[in-house]
Amino acid sequence: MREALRRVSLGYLVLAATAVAYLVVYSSRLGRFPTSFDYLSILNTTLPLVFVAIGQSLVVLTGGIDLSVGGIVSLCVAVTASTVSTSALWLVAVLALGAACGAVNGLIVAYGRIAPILTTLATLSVFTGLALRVLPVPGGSIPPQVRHVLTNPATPTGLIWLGLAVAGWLVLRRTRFGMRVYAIGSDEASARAVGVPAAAVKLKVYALAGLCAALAAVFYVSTTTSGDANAGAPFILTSIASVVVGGVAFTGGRGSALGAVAGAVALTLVIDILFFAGIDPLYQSLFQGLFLVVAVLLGTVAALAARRRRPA
Amino acid sequence: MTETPSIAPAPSRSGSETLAVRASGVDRAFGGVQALRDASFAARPGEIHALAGENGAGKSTLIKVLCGVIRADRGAVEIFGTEVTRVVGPAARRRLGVATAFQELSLLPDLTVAENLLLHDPPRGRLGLVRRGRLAPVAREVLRRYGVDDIDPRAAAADLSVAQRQVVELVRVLAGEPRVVILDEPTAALPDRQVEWLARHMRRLRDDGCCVVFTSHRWREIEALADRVTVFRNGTRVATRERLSEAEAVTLMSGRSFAGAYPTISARPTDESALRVSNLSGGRLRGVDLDLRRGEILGVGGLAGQGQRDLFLTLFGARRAEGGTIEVDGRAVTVRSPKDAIRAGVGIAYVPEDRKAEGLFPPLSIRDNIATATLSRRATAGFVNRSAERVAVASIVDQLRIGAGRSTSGAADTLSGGNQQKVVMARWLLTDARILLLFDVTRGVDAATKHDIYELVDTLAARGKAILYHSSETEEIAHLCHRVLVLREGRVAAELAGPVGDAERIVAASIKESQDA
Amino acid sequence: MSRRVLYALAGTTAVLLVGAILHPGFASWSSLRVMLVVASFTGFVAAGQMLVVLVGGIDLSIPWVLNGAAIVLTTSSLGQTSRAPLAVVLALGVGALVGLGNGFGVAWLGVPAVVMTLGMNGVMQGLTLGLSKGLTCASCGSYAPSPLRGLFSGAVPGQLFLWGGVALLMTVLLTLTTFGRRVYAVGVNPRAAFLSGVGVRGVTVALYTLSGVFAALAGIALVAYGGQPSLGLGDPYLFESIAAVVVGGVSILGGRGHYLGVIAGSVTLVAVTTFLAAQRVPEYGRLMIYGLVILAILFAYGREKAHD
Amino acid sequence: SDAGSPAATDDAAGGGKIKIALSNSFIGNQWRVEMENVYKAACAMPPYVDEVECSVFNAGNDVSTQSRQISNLISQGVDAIVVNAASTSGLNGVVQQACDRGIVVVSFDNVVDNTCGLTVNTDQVKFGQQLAQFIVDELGGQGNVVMVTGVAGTGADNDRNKGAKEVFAAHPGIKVVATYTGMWDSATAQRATSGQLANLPKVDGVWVSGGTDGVIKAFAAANRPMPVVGGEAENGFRKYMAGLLTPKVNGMSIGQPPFLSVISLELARAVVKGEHPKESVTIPFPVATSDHMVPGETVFPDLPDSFFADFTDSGPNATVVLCQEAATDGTPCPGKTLDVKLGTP
Ligand SMILES: Nc1ncnc2c1ncn2[C@@H]1O[C@H](COP(=O)(O)OP(=O)(O)OP(=O)(O)O)[C@@H](O)[C@H]1O
Ligand SMILES: Nc1ncnc2c1ncn2[C@@H]1O[C@H](COP(=O)(O)OP(=O)(O)OP(=O)(O)O)[C@@H](O)[C@H]1O
Ligand SMILES: O[C@@H]1[C@@H](O)[C@H](O)OC[C@H]1O
Ligand SMILES: [Mg+2]
Ligand SMILES: [Mg+2]
Repeated sequence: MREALRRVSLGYLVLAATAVAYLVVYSSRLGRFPTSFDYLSILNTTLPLVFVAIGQSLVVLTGGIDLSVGGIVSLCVAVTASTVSTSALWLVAVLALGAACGAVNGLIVAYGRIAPILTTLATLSVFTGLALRVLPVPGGSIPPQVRHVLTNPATPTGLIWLGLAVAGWLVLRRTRFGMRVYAIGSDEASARAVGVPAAAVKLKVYALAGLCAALAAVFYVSTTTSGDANAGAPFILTSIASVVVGGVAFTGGRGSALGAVAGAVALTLVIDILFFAGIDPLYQSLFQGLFLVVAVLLGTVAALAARRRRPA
Repeated sequence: MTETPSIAPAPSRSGSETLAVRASGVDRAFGGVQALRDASFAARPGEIHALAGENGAGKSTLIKVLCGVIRADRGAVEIFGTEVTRVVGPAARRRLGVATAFQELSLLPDLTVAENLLLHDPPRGRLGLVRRGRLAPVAREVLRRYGVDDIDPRAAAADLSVAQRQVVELVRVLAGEPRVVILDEPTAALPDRQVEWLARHMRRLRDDGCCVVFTSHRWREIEALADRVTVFRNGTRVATRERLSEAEAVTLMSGRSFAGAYPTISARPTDESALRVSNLSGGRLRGVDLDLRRGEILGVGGLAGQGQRDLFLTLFGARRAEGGTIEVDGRAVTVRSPKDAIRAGVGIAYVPEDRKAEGLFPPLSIRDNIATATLSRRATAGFVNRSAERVAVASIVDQLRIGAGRSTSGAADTLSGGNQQKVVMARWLLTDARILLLFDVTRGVDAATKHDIYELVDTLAARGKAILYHSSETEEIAHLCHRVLVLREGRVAAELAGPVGDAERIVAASIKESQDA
Repeated sequence: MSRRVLYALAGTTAVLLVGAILHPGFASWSSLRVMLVVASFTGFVAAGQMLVVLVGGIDLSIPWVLNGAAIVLTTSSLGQTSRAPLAVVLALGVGALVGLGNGFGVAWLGVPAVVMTLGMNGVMQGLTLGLSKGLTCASCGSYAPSPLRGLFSGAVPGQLFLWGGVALLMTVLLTLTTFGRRVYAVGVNPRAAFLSGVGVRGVTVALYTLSGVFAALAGIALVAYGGQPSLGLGDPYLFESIAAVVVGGVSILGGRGHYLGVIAGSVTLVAVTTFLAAQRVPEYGRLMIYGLVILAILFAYGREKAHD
Repeated sequence: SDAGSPAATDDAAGGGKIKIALSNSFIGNQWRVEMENVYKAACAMPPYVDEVECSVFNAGNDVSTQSRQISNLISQGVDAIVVNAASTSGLNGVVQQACDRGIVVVSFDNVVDNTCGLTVNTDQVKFGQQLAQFIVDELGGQGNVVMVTGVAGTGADNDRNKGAKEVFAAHPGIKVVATYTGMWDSATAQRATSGQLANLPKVDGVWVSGGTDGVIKAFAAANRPMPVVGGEAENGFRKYMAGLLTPKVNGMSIGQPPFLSVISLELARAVVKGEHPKESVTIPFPVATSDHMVPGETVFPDLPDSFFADFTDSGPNATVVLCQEAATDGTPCPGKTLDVKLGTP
């Protein structure tokens, strides 16, 4: 657990470092500090990724991976944008849809015993197909009232949602379910043997990941004001990257969703740093790739050092 | 350690008609392997019931069926009269008061000791949320109740020693106030001191009316603890007795009989030094000197965790030495990796105790498993010479009597634990190494196989091999070794001339403060 | 031959049969030939993917290694026959180098494969775009060198022979050599393999290197096929290679699988896509059915051992 | 100046220059390369070299990246942003914020839905219609047609497909036997076509949104009779039309001009300077047919096949005239002052 703490704090460290770099580059470039506009727009554009990353981190904590988040986001974006209604019930329906998609993954992984990466590779295709069916051509809209509540570009309502997401995780972590998530990720066979209902827990985890993807979709539509059936695709790899930068171990059992949130924000900041640093945009992915590897390398080195200190 | 040849009297409470666990007519097959065949078993509340049998007799399989990890193909299982044959999942059994410690440890490595102990019933506050701050204090209290307060409840399970892990695992099982406790080879990884500790708690549970079922390959423990013994052979129960002598038991289990538990060692050490180590350090080692001669069986004893494992791994190149020198046949060598150690010029082999983690390739064939360390010896330009391989493997399989005539192209994970251990042994014998590092190789091995291994060790030594031998059963070291080095805090604290014969002497040397070699 | 390979082959046969019944001419040679050629690209990439999957790894850098190699090929050959050999060697070299980097990161630095190769994909994308300034080929004529173009003509195109060669190589390497034995040992239990004297790191590095080479080979073949590279050329091959590997019966957990199965997997995937297109199933339906077919195949033989 | 790096000079040196940034969604094909090249070339030529401080950004076809880049441009205080969008809808939010801050937003080629900005484009629906109509006419209203579409989800793709489908639907004798995407890329289009072809009946006409030369090569490789082709302005396609490559193809080629970026630059500049009203611009698209092939003007025998042949307008009423180097290398045309005619609104 101490090591887990160290790993998580590494996610925060990466965030802190990128934040400082952002401030330095920004202010030396523009001769002033970022304004509320910058903070708000960072917040609002990152929110969707933050949510997907939280869901992804839950799955990774159990030792799995969810490639289908891209498809679920696309589907929920399509549904959100093509339904015009301001009733809260409609939003709830979208969230339920996301959770249902996730539950399908969970059923196949937990009860069908098909490896997560394969299951979600297949369902990614299915969900994306559904999204295209719902919204063949980009468009649709979101009622301004809804937008106002979710990602008002003028006031930091986004902060409230971010706060709720963090609080949600903290509560989850303090449930028996939360402990079981870690138990399964640590060693599924053992967890099963000591009586952890692994299948049921995994089902819930995938459903939660679907729910998070749906939340992301709603925020996505809210920031872009309309929908696109391909909207989810970029989230697959970026959510994995966030989780990784956030210090969640790919073998499961170690890390935290908060780390993933930090990772998501850090990744967004990297885009901004490169922008203001005047890096040729053609080279951008080079630096993003390096950032990923270096961040994780630091984590590995820290873990290695920790293991050195540990008696054999 | 009692020497009484008979089993303790049956519990007085046996008047009650209810059985705690009952299995009847159970069949269970894995692929083509019939692990249980019309097996039956029953244990009462308030008794300690031992399950004995050779490797592969079906003990673990029966236990898994009893506690719901796997389902029986046929037959019935009852817990306190409730039929649970079709109910799968340890979770459901837990609700009936059944707690199990499996042969393969099942602690969750990334969780803390506290989380492991309190996984099912963590301290909770308002709203039913887990009070994470209370986890460690509550766990500490539990550990204290079982007299093991030297274990830090905040440590990750992965950071504990094997013995500590086994202890935590047992505490987890015992502390749940179960009505039935099932322990599959609980003492295999425990040092003697903790065996005593466990025995105490098993008896206490029994006296509280709990039903305790356990398996062991150490007859001494069965004798000392069990109220009744059930013997399994080939997946079937052959007897349940209150009294059973070791000789009788061995005959029941294997159909063979032995003159004694330990063979007389016929090998004689030569004067030729095979392996000379001076001032070796690294990990827990703080400057170890030793001189192992050809034909010698040199025991390494001491309390658990005094650097024995590090010594073996370092000599084998699997762990980096921080200082000191190693000479093989009088020539200084550097062993940076197992590959270096195996190399013909060096010729060191290491047989690990933990076959699951360090030895076996479960889904690969028995042949592949055995051939792995010597691949390039039977290859031309990188291509495996298959017929040579078959021949080599066949002879070693015969020699060690592995798998009762099963085809060597079958997967290794279909073998029983003891046979798996032999597969790993076979791999190393095939290297024809002149120095064998045997690290607790009889752990979890049945009496007959153990006997085979002892004889094998003797034969190898007689053929001029130099053998460094460690066992968690001190008695083994006392009987088999020409000389015994006792490690304490990473140093050789004592050297005893062998055969020591009496394990107590080694134990004494392990604890004594000022005795130098 | 392992059971999973047989299943994979049966799967391919089934798809082709269904196709031939519902769509006459689907299994004709002319149609098969095209499917095989298209499948061969996946087959190349999947060969590399399979190797790393065998040791429990994954290679997410395939898209831009492939793309980078394709661009190196075009820019260094300039469409001239005389420069073709050099260009091919350079392109394969780039693949090997990047793979080596992946392997080094995974085996020596202990970076998880997902991260290392994902990062490497970004690095390659940035380098490719940046160094070529976005130009797929600044000053070259339009063609891939003509000997390469020749790979795709003839009743049985040379490309298929090349694929056959790759298949032979993979099979021999994995089943007959000590290297192959070590690969499976590492895939099943790296610690035990290490203690058995297997150079685990060396093997791992070798496998990632090979994966890079195979991705580059696919890039070369694609340039030869289309006559020119394009940016994003490799994008479809990431998930496709993973799908081909598992549809081919390779265990994603490592240690089990044969290349013959992967060939079957590649052909199955292409046959499904082609069939759906031939039936004029709309895009959304194609995506959904493709996913469902993969699921069905996984249910048939891609399940993990029961927990009991 | 290196147009590839943003804000090449800082405020002090930039003096009175206005800042205009190009935000491009992706640089995945030759057209985009040329489009950026001519933009960079224009920025290095008078009058822009003296008046405008240019910068260029690519977003890797990722909407959120493009959105972040535009946000940062807003922070940076640019005067105008020229956009080729990754999604017609995905940038609406951030474009609105730019408009709210008085920044001139001009989207071109793949335009943005949000009406607060201006657009520069050819009539994309008509683009699709006209190619389709050509095919229908050549086939006498009878035959099997294949549609090869562009990058899904973008404005240009939607509109062109819409136009084409209308026309084909209006002619009952025309049967669309296959529709698939060629991603506006020759290599991709060729691979996709090869894959489909074996299972297609006789194909009489092909409608291509981009990557036309690839489609033709696939037909040639499969030894299929060459259909009538309506496609984009790839040099390779033109070579077939001109008979420089065999078989000679009967076709119509409509080019989406890469210099839309330059026109957008001019519109942005003029609006910022108050020289032009805030109004969108539609320009005619250049059309070429097989009987009208002029080497050096509509077809370039020495340039690659994927090169877009209509990098410049021509004729007396040309909107803008650019040289070949501008398109291939992004270097300014020697000794020239650019004159972009926005037309009289
Ligand atoms: N998962 C499995 N797959 C195939 N065969 C198995 C499996 N588990 C056990 N077996 C086989 O079933 C038989 C009984 O094994 P079991 O583990 O019950 O023996 P055991 O009595 O516990 O032996 P040991 O004393 O070595 O632990 C053996 O032949 C073993 O090879
Ligand atoms: N960087 C590399 N690139 C390609 N192949 C490699 C690389 N490193 C190792 N190999 C190959 O991987 C295999 C295993 O490597 P390893 O170092 O374990 O061989 P080895 O154990 O020395 O072989 P042997 O037992 O025959 O001496 C060898 O076949 C070797 O040729
Ligand atoms: O308009 C299209 C453009 O967006 C694309 O990049 O290349 C082909 C053109 O037809
Ligand atoms: Mg057992
Ligand atoms: Mg060697």
